[in-house]
Amino acid sequence: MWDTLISYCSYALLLTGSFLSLTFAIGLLRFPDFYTRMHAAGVSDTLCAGLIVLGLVLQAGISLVTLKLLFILLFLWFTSPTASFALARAAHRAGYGVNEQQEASSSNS
Amino acid sequence: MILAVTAIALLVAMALTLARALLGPSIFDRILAVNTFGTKIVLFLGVYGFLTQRPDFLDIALVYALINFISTLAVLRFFESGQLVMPKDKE
Amino acid sequence: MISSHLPVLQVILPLIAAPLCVLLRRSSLLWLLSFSASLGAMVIAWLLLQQAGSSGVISYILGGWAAPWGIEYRIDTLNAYVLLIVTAISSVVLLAAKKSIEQEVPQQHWPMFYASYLLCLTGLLGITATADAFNVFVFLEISSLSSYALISLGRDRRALTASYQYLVMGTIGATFILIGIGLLYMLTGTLNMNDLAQRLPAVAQTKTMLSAFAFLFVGISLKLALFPLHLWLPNAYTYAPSIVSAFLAGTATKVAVYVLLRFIFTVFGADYAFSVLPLAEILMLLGVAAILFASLSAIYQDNIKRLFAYSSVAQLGYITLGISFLSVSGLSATLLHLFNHALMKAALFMALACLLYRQGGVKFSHVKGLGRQMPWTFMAIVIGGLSLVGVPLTVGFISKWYLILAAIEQGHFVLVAIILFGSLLALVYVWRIVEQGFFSASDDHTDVKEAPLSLLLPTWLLVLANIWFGIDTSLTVGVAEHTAHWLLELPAPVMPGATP
Amino acid sequence: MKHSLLLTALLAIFWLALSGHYVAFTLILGALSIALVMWLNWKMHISDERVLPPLLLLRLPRYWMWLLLEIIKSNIHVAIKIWQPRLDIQPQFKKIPSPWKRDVTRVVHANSITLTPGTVTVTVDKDSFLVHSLTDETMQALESPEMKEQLEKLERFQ
Amino acid sequence: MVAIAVAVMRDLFAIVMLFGIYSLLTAGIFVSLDAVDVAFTEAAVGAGISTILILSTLALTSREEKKSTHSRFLPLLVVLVTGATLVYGTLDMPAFSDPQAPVHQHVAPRYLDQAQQETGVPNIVTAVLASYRSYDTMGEVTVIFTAGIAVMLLLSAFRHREDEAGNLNDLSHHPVLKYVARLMIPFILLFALYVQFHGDYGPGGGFQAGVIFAAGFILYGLVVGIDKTRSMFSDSVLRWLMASGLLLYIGVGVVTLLLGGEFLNYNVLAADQVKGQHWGIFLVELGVGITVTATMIAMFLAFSEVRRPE
Amino acid sequence: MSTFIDLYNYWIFIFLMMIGFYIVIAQGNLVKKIIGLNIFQTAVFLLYISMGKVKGGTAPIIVAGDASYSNPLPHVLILTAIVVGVATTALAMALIIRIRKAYGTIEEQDIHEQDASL
Repeated sequence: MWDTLISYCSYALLLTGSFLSLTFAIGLLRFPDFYTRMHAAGVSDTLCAGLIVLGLVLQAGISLVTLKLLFILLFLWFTSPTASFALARAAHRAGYGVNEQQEASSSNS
Repeated sequence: MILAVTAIALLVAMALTLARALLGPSIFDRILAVNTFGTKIVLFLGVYGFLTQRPDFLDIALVYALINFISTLAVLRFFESGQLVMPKDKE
Repeated sequence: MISSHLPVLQVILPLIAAPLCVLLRRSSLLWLLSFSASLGAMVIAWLLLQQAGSSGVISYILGGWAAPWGIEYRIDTLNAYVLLIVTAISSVVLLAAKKSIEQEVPQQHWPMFYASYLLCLTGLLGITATADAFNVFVFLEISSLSSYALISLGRDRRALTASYQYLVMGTIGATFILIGIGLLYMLTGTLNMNDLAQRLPAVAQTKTMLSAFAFLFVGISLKLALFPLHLWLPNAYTYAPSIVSAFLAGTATKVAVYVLLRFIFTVFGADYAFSVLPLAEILMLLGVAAILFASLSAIYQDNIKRLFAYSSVAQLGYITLGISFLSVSGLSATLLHLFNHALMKAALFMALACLLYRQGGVKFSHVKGLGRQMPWTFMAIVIGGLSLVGVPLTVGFISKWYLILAAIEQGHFVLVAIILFGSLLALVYVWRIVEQGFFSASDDHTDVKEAPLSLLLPTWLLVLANIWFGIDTSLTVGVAEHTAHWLLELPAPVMPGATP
Repeated sequence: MKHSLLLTALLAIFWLALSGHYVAFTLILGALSIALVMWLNWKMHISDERVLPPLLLLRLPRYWMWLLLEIIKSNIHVAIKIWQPRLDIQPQFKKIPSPWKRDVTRVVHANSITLTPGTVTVTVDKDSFLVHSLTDETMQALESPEMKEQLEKLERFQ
Repeated sequence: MVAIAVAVMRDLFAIVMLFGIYSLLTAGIFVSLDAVDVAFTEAAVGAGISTILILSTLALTSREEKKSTHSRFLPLLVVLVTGATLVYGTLDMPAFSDPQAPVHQHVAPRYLDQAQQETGVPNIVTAVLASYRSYDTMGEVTVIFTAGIAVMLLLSAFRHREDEAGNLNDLSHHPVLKYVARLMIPFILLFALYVQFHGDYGPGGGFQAGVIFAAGFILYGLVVGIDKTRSMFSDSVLRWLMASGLLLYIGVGVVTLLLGGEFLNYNVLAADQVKGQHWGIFLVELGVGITVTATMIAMFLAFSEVRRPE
Repeated sequence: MSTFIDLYNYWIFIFLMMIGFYIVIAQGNLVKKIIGLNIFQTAVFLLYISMGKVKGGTAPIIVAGDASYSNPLPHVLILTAIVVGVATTALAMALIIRIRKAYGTIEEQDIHEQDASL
């Protein structure tokens, strides 16, 4: 009984996670400029990652694997915003798109 | 079964990300795509480990995450230092 | 106890010395260490040749794991002979290295220079000694990477592009070899050459094996600078520091020839190799083309180093021509020329090192009328050149003699003509140097002195070897004929001087 | 000192979690490895009190819980925006204040903003961040008093 | 797909990014083909070290490629011939993943059946790498060593002088990055050591560990400053480390020689075969790790410190 | 037809190899040549790893119980080859930097022109 509940929970988490990952990939393609894409991609990966990893944790049960999974998650949650931030800053400093009208259309950067 | 669905969803997402990396248009879009791609592959590896019943390969996922982070920073370093400022308009 | 470990010590000795070099600062110590490592390797090679001659194949299993599972070293007369060539040239060249690099390489780079040199030597020895196909690839890359580094040390900026070009072509070659080895492994499940040789006949009919052979052949030919794939060689030899040119010219291509022989005769077996592809025709055609085109190109060079580099390509033509006859005398000619060409080219490039030391350049304009100022150096060039032409009493004569013999045996009289014509061309380009040196109005370098003794001595050592082995042929011809018989799986005559 | 102990403890936990082989040999190797890392850390001044304030660790989990809720909320928000057939977004830059004294708080603040979908920290200045936001709502969430409150608690806890 | 794009595009920078993806993808394929150790390495090397090195080169050269006026015909012909040869060769290949293929019948079964008893190492890749074919691995370390000294040889003359180093600390006034990096580096280093010492049980080993260990310092160099990293690893320290790793490896071989075994025959290291193997593998992997770490750091520093062209 | 499907991995390898090889020999940019070389080599790695795969096998790390494993030997070989590859790349990059310093360009053609004009 308990086992089934856990595995259903895990399935739910995994499915939501996959749904989110698709969502953000589409956002990555759909959004008009770099910064908005960034919202779609780098950012939202964090929840999507969280859901999938948690889903896996439930599958694994209490073991070292769980701990490793949590490490991965923690690592992602530390690095991913840092990397996004560094990227945004670099783009900003390069003068990229303070005004988005200007570049939604063109490929010059 | 659900794991397979997740894996496929991730693969599709990876393909879409790849499309963004190919389309560009700016270099930052590409870096962004590469970075996201890295995260996706980390997740995929995790799921794949469970799919093949060998979850002890998570170390690889951890390494991917690490390498991905460092190479993104390495890339950005060149922009920050004004080295590869911005490409002149191409063509 | 030591004697049973000789095969591995052969390779390990220079390998240990290399990292030690990086740690040393004193240049005399550096030189001493490198030289003694090389000399030690030469002594070992000599002992190995003796052992192999008397007791046949010496097998050494590394790591204590029996052959197809572990890596094996197999020393027979063929590779003991090549080992001896490589270590001997290396030792003599190192004798002169100290003086020569003082001038050509900045002091801060000396430790790295010696380390790279020894690593290159290690790589070449490793390729030669091993009986494991993949191990060949690994050591090939050791020698290649270090030779890229060595070449790039040349003072001319073109050394850099030459090194880059060599790197790209060398890597393509190595990757081709890797593909070939991979396909062979796929067919047989083994990497050991002996094991391969036993298992390949069972799959001889497959297309995969044929393509494996093709890849290996092309890959090795790239390393060997076989005629149309020789483009990297002239630049690399021309712009490398002169010591490096002498070393590489004497050894690197020789080892590549050895690998070709090893794969054709030991792994695939001559029957297979010469029947599935028109290998004899291909080698013959390319060899002839190399002799003609490269000799002609050599004539039109005004940089002597480059001239000799082209001449090397031509000489490799003779060597492959010898293989193509697939007869005892043909193979003997190939093996003899491996040794002899190593001797003459090393001698010539060393003589150029002398010139470079005094004059800073080796274009014709640099050497005008220098024959009187630097008589010993020029005598060395003349004798080396005559050997290149194939004048009797020099080593060049012996190998050409065998080559012509092989051609006549098979009734290829056109080839005899071509070989003679090639010698004529060689005479022309050697004459051009002599003319510039002795009969050209000397410009204003009356103050140029003869090269220092530490350079002249090793040069003359090689020159005298050229004459010695041209007169007393018992060692070289003995080994070569013995090995040629062995390669063709004919009953071999007893090797002279091989007493247990 | 306190910091070193804390870091050592964390590293030890990390090692034990990774290793999974609890025999004397690997445990000794683990101890040696930790010692090596601590030595390098000391030698290169990688991590010290300012990077890892011991007290913060006690407080951080509660902050994370709160943040997690925020992340989920805004995730749903952004997901809806993506699936909407007509793009309904108001991309904008804005400066928001970040008056924190300690580096840690500022870093947590900046990364929290980035972690929350719909907003990204673009630059960090002395007392303010430049933030890019996908929509008006996400921007408003940032300026809510709640966030400030949470961060104040963090700042006090060091 | 990616490969084609690489061929077509001319913005070198974008190509490098794509190359990174290509590497990651290849690594993913390796995992799906059960080659976890290889995937580990490919990820660390292809996506990590190679990308960083190529980027550093681009920063020092130029990133736009000129339009080539080469004739495309001859290269195309050569490539097609090569491809055709291979296609021809594949026709007789055993089918993909067929367990009856000769590759799986000879040599390999013994590794799978007995390596664990013979060496006490469950990760067969490590067992083969560090014991059965440890001589190859010694060659591999030598290759890395060679490349390391070659890069030093080529670039050391173009080192920045101290006073010029200032503008290099690009990311160092970047508080968030600096903070996160400092927080993580100890853990990265420890993780590398874990990979080093657990190569027996799971994917990993000296080479991967060396790369990750070096990656920790590369991160340090990127974020805190190249000159700080350099003050820790001067050229002579690096040389010493590079040489000592290789010497440790060879040294193990020499010791086995002196103890009466063949070169690198670990069995003689202890009375018990498995114990001897264990020590041997442990020591040579350590040698690999040291040399690789030092070489990677040396390369990174050498590339980072080259004076920029004006 | 069945051969075609059975060998699909090898076709991928050949395809990648041809692209990589083409880049190496047809491109004039020195950096791009090396990237091509890397693709070329990676393709060969794929060949090796493919031949090591066993249907239904898992990674060759022995676990308790009966299982079939893929062939570890190609993995070992390719580990070595990857290392060799990165060593070559590093050396090539260092050379390119030096070439750029000496010539001011990294285009093969410009370099040839400069050399020819000497």
